[in-house]
Amino acid sequence: MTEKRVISAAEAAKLVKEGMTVHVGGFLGCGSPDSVIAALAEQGTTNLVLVCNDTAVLDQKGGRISGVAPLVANRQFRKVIVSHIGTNPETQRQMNAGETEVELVPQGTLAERVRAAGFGLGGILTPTGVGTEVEQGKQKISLSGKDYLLETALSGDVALVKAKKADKAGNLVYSMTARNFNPLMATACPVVIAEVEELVEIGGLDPDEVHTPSIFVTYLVQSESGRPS
Amino acid sequence: MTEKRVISAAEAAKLVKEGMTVHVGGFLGCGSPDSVIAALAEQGTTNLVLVCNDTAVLDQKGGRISGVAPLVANRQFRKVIVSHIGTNPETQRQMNAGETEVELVPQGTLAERVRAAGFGLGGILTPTGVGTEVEQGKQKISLSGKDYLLETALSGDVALVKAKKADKAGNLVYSMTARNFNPLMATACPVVIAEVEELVEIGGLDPDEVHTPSIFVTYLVQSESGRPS
Amino acid sequence: MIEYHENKEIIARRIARFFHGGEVVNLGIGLPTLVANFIPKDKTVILQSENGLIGLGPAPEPGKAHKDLTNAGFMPVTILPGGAFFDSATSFGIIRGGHVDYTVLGVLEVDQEGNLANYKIPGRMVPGMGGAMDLVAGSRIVIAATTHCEKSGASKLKRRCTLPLTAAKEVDIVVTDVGYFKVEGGVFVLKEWFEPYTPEWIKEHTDADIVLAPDCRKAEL
Amino acid sequence: MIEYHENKEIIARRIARFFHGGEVVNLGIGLPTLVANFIPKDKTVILQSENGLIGLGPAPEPGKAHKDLTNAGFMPVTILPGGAFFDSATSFGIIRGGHVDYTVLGVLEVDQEGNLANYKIPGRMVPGMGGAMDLVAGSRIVIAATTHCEKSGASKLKRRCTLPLTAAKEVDIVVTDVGYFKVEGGVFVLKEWFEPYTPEWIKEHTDADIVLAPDCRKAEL
Repeated sequence: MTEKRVISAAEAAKLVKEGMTVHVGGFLGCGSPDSVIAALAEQGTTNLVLVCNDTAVLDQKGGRISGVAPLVANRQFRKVIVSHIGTNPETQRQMNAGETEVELVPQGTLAERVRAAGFGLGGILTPTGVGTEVEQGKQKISLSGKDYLLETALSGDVALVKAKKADKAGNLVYSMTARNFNPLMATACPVVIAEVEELVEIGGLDPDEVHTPSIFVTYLVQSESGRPS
Repeated sequence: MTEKRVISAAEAAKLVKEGMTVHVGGFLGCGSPDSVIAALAEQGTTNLVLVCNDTAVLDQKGGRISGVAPLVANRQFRKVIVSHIGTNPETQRQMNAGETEVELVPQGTLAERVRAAGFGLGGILTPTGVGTEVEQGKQKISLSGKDYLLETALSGDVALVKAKKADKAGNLVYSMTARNFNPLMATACPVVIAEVEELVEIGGLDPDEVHTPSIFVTYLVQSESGRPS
Repeated sequence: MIEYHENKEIIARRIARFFHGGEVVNLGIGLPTLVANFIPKDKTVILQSENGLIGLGPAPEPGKAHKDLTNAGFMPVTILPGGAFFDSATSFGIIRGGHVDYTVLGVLEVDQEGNLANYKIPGRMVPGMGGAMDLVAGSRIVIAATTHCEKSGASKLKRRCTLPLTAAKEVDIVVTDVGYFKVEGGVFVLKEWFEPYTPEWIKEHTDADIVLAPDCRKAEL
Repeated sequence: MIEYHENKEIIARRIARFFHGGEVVNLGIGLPTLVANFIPKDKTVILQSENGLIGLGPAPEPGKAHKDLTNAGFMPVTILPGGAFFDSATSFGIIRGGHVDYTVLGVLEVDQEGNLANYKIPGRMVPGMGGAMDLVAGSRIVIAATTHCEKSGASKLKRRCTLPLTAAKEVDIVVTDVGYFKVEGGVFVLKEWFEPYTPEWIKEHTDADIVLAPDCRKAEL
């Protein structure tokens, strides 16, 4: 297998350019690619579209900030496509002020839309959201007497994911609930940057335990923040 | 976690009743639940519908038989829904003689249809089969100028799968290419029988390496044929 | 005259009684999380957490939290022996596919048709639905857990929800701090009342149609 | 006069030259499998097998076959260091999602519109499409690998396929034992011819429209 290039977090951030759609793994900050996010915040690129489970935690009083929240605080997103913004009041403020567009997507639908993009499907039919505001503007399809919404694939330009371990070929293994959306985001963009805590030689992973096969991964970044605790 | 009942292959076969739709893992016999299949062949239940990647290998001259082929030879299926019958000439003979109905489904579509059933989706949109006989009778949906076929979920009554290892809670770990359709079949039926080579105590598996979480599995069967080689 | 006092513990206590062992249950953030405290130790209820695990255990001992092991509320948790981790597509496949037996969720409004609103107050609070829409649409049995009345005294059980819905006609059971209701035939069927409340009090203080089940009874909690 | 002799090796040899290292390639059963033999050792081509692995290695040494490690043709194989296993949904997600750079497939008929027929001769041979329809619809570049003529002498390259299609307008490249063609603008564009054949011979013996590429040349193989 060919080795993937190992780049710095700053080099990774440079691959994210103004206007791009960025898929980011993590769930309220658990399993977020924090080093690359920090570099991207430093870089300050704006007008981005975020695809992520949530806008993470921004608690200015409590001094707690996680996941993509630094990028939200920086106003680097023109639009966020997420399932949840409740732990980041700044997102809601920007939404109400008309500064940032917020598209709320049910979490399971978001997962399937991202997977569909990565797996070459045009979309999926889900019962989730039928009879709610989520069905607005969507095609409703009835099968055997049950209604489903047609939810379309959601691809992006660059994916930022976080894994616990990688081999130099780019095979990824995630840790516990830090897995979440990471394997999905890793399929759905032409450029996939995987921040990892531990980098092992090719042959150092059991091929049965690989969660994301190497072909999905473009670059590897050694995590600065997320070394094993 | 609750322990799953460990039953014999013969008891497992008794759960398969005339007329049922049976999802069977395995790819040309690699990763097939051979002990349960042998018991089901012995039991002789007929009028079944098979959902499986293929009808496996039946080479009477060469004396080679694998996977679900014994059930085909026994004429236990009224219908088979598979991607391939080329290595089992008996299937083709039965089809031409009007004895068995054969529905051919592209392999990737079959995988997604089974997964959709297990994961509560009505179906998926795939580009596979557009412009071919496969599109007959199906809804075609155009998204951003590309055509997709709407392929519907494919559920069943009992799934027979094969894993290398299980813990007594029913968590499954597969081995190499014996994984194939097994994790998908295990999601799509209300009764899931997992034939395993090695059964360990609860706590004996790393929760990050589990391929099929225990909640999908109803019964465990100790494999007779497939002990570690 | 009976005065209403919010009592979240009684709600959690009653919901815990639905489980006999072996069920797969997802407990929402907030009030539903309390349910875990009242499941008897001898009953194995399997908790699923939508961020990607089954076999959710209690909070870790002080100092034992692991950054990679949290629940859907980003709180440190543990996993029990025999548990498993998976990605978000699998997690919601489990939920949407009917492999979760019970989901317990909080409520802004719930109505007698089984409609649930719990994710949005337009113009005031828009946290997003997170996994709630999938949980309500996908789980086999949906339990809405709620205090019976608002701080204002208004009933949270309605004839018809006015807030944006989380899901339509999916709620099976409502447990409040005054009683336990089944949603059936377009009404709330009172199955149990909790002291000091009475069926009469409940009818008076609920802005919806209440019918007493034939076997309606006072619950000992 | 040039007489046609089937030569599968030359087809495999030419296709192997498309790869410069790092490509992800799926080789179909039969003729395409031969391609692996001609990939230079210093070029790392990553082979995907649709039954669930990436990093396909050579056949195992005698006696070293493992029952759980086969290719899509049920033959024992090996996996290279850095390879990975996955289920069939992921395998076809990889294929359909465009993560496979090249797929090389056998042919019953291929036409100048890029249509491919390789899975069925109605009434005679109905093996099923297996993974072929997904591979042709999903891979970034589709190479049809075929002897140029039937045993009967008839051309396998057609104006219009008459057999049921595996996929419509997806074939990018056709390599036969007489030359290498691109499918472009509704014709076969001859890019290379293989000795002893000539462009004139190829035009005469192909039942389709052939156009010579501006840089059309004789290939040294």
